[in-house]
Amino acid sequence: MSGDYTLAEMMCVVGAREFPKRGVCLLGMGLPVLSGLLAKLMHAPEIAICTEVGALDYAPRPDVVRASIGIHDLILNDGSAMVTDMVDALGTLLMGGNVDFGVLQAAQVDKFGNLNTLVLGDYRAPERRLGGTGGNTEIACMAKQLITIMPQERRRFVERCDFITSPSYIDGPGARRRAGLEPQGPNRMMSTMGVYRFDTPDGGETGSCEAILEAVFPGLDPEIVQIETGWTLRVADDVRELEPPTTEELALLRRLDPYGFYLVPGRY
Amino acid sequence: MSGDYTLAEMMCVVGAREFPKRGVCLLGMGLPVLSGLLAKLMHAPEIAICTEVGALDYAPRPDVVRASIGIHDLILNDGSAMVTDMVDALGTLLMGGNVDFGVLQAAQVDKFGNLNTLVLGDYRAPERRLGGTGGNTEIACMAKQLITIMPQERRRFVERCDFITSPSYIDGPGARRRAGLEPQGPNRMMSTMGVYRFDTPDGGETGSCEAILEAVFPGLDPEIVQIETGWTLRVADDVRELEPPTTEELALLRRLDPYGFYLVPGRY
Amino acid sequence: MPPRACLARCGIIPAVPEIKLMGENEAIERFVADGDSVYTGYTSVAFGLCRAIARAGKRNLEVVGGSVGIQGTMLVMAGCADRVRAGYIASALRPGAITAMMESGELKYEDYSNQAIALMLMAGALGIPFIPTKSFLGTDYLDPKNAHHPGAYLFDQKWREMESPFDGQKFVALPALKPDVAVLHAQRADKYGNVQAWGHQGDAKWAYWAAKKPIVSVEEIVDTEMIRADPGRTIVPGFKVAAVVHMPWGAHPSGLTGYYDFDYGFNAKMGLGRITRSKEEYADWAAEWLDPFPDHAALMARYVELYGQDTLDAVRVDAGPVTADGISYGHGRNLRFRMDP
Amino acid sequence: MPPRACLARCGIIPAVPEIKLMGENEAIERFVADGDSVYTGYTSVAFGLCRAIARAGKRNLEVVGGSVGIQGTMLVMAGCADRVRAGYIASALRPGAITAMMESGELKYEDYSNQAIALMLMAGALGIPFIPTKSFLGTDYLDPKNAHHPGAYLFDQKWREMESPFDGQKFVALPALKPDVAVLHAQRADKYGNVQAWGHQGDAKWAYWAAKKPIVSVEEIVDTEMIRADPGRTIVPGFKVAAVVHMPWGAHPSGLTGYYDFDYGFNAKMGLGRITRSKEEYADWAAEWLDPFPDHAALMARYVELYGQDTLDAVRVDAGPVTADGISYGHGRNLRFRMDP
Repeated sequence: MSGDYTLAEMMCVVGAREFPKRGVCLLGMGLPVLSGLLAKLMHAPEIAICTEVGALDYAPRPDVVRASIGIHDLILNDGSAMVTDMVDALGTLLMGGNVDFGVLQAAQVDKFGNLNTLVLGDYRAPERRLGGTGGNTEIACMAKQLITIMPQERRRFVERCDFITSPSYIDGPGARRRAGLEPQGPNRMMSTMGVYRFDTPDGGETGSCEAILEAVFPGLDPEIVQIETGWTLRVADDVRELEPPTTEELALLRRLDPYGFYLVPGRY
Repeated sequence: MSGDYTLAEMMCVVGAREFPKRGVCLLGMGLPVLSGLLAKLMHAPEIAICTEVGALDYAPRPDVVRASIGIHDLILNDGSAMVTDMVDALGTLLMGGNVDFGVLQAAQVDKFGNLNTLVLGDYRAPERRLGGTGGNTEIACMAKQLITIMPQERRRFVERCDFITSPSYIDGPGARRRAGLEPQGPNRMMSTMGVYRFDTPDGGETGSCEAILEAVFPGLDPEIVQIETGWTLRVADDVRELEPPTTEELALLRRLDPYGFYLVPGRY
Repeated sequence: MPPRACLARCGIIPAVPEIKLMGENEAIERFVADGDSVYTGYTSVAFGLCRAIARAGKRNLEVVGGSVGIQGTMLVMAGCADRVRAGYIASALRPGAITAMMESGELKYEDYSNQAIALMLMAGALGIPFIPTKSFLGTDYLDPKNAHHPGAYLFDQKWREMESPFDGQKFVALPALKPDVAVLHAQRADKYGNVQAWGHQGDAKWAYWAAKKPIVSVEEIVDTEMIRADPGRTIVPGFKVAAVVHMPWGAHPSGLTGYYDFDYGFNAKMGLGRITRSKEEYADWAAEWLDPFPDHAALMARYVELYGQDTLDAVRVDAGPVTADGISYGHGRNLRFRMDP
Repeated sequence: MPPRACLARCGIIPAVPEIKLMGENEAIERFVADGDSVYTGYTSVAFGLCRAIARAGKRNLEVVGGSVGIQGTMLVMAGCADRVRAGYIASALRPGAITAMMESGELKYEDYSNQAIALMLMAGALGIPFIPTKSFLGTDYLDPKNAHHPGAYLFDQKWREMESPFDGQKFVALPALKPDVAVLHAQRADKYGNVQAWGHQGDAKWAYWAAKKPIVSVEEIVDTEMIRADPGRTIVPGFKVAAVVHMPWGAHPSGLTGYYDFDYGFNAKMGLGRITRSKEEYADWAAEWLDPFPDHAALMARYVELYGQDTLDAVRVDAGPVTADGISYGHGRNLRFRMDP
């Protein structure tokens, strides 16, 4: 246990704990990098961390001074097993079927787990333009599992993304296959309120494919989570309460983000 | 002048002399390697010699012990400006439009300069199977100019190749474009009897596109060349006689082939 | 790092001997034309060359790249570029002049993804008309109603949904992309333009080859012997390069593997954020950090004048925690065709 | 070559820690199944691994590769392989058992070109259904009557002529190729299977990634620190590799950049030509140079016994005429977000 921590810190810690314990992962921009490094250093040393810019199987030294800032940080060249380019990282690696899970953040997510990184409002008359999808689209289309880490706010957790840049279960069962994509899962989502799984036993072929709240932050009532969710939230019968960050988790997390690049006070 | 030399030696020397003096070239297997290195070391130091296996801009040292044996000789890694792979050498380089001329040898050539490296007789009932095209097809399809170096014998110089593996002007004017290929030329051919150009002013768009004998080996009557040609040979009005190899050319050529790998006594 | 003695001793025959080395302003003047499409990326950041383009006052450029860094959007703010073809525009992450121009239709744009641009550059480099991918399947990018948007300029030449002739698999055909120009920054080159680069490359490798006129700034100009002693590090041969420019700190305030890190401190001080926040702030920034300098060296001199050499040296990689060992490309000299028992 | 002190000092967290290092016979037994397609090429020649396949008596294999060296046709002569998909078959250059088997239909084959196979492997590695090319346009390969020939087994899955959806350009669609197995030989790896290779690679790079089970023999097993000190030399990461085998001289009598040259003298002595000249000569050759040896080391020991260590050492690359300098992948340690004036 830990004393004071922010919800964003808790989210990163939970994300790290819930990482698969093995496999090849591609970390997208933003919080996935921070959470992924915490996972690698504490909970899941056997994962192979890769980035789309070309660092494959990045192994930070125990005395690593900080998490990489952005996916193109030069620090990623130091200690990786292979350093190459994007056609390899998102091509031979991801498109070739070698990525066990992708970890992404976005501006919006919907109840089927789809992401939006491009535009708020109608694409043809945008309310607000965003940076763009980067490698998000490929990772969502082609990683075997998709893990999402993003702050929970009602404007971000929407019934249907304004624009799906990065498909998870699209509009429900069978949609991935109809679109020409492979099944995917089990997918997970970590927010600043809890942890979600998706209601499908077979990667989107059957089941409702909707997000199900399976765990909440310490002391949080699922009804509060509903307030920050833009669709009628499904809650697992056996919804559990998450353990708060340990002192060790928090210390390492803060050491990895010494400049508050990821966890800007007050942003989330 | 030089005393004794074989026709194959003369062919390599002529080939080297007739090389373009600048540009990026891809050397195919066999005599093109030997002739190309002689050109690089004596007549055309500014050409950039590349091979399909991945050596780009190979610059042999003046004290080079021998020509590379095969296109995959490790000696090519030593002194090249870039060493990479086939997708680069035949892809980004050749397919990307960066090869000024390719230099090839084959089992058969026909009057339009097409080559055959695959099979003698009908492909469906082969009289004799050969090794295969290797990179020959790509070089013929996509190099801006094509230079052919091969011994002249009636069974090799045929009206129409038994099987076109490597297209030059295919079946005459306009054929390259109809097939989906770019125009190509001016193409040249060196044999153990003389030097040929092709009757087209614009890379195969117009003209007859047939081979024209423009120079013969010392003392050789064009009528003799006809005997070793399987089609009715066209001879330039101003057909010239080639100079025999110089002592220096012959000495270097022989130094490059110390084991008689290329110029096996009695083979040609 | 001197070339190895053995190579210097042997000497080599010069290769394609055209000297590609020239000054940054000459390179931009000769090889960038109004209306060109110009690749600039997120790695191999050629900040100095982009400043030279801005100074030269080129017009109607298209900026292309998987992720376009702030050096690319600087070209928009400078009035040089009016179109962006990218997967990610760093400057559009937060509201500002760039997002406003995109929303209003003042800036034309076509959205792809990082890998889409990388694959399109690869197709361009390979001389093939298009390349298939599963990117964009299941997304709203392919919704036909989105083909006409405020920034559109490619329409039906942007991509096509198709099926594989072999097994009916759905895929998206992405057209080949061949930028007129690519501006890139790398570790070293010889004067003939043989460029060596290391560290993750993003989509840069294919941009070197896809572009008609690659312009490359490098930290060091080295003897061709050094290049040829380790040809596996070469990312593009000189005959493919339009110009090579000797420009120490040419990526700065971005970083370069093995030479210097991102200069975050200077970023903040110089106010890179000002470039795209508003047109007014851009004008202030340009008056301070672009217009006064005839070349990149003058800008770096100003940095040292303001903040001191020590401040600059602090982002330099010295011995570095990781140094790669040398390897041998050698071959023996005594090949035998026969063998006595 | 010891790992650099700095890296050893810092230490790193082990990556995917599965040990991929095993003996050649175990690797073949575990990862090559009857009926598999097996890539073997013309560079990165895994002669030792191919011998291990022959010894293991695998059956109904398909040999694939741009150019297939004699180690591939050895698998045909050994009765292991009954199909060849290639651009060039070295052993068919001159008449012999291989050409006779092709002419008679005993050996199935599909003719491509070197680059076609390289592109097909690339498409396989990239997970795309096919790749377009202009190869074969204007040739007799595409003549429909040639689709049915004595060796045919791919028919309409071999290739397709198509037109680009963007501009109507003609091209040939080549289907993705994903061999079950690739056997390759390289310079070094760590025990986790992170493989480093240098020198021209032919189509090997894409075979590492296209194959479901790459099996790699290497001259040296080195500490993972050495690999990670120069990750730009890595050609495939360990998590993609099925097995790595420590096999000095594993390419012999073929060569390996920086280690040893083609052993032409031994080629002649060992009579590699006998392998494909006739079935009888193959049997003699196998009795002499394949069957007696439980592994590659035993064969090399026999070489030394017959011809002496000096003879073997004579093809070794010593200092080599060319040695590449080390470079730095380092980064600084003092990144600052703020900068005092």
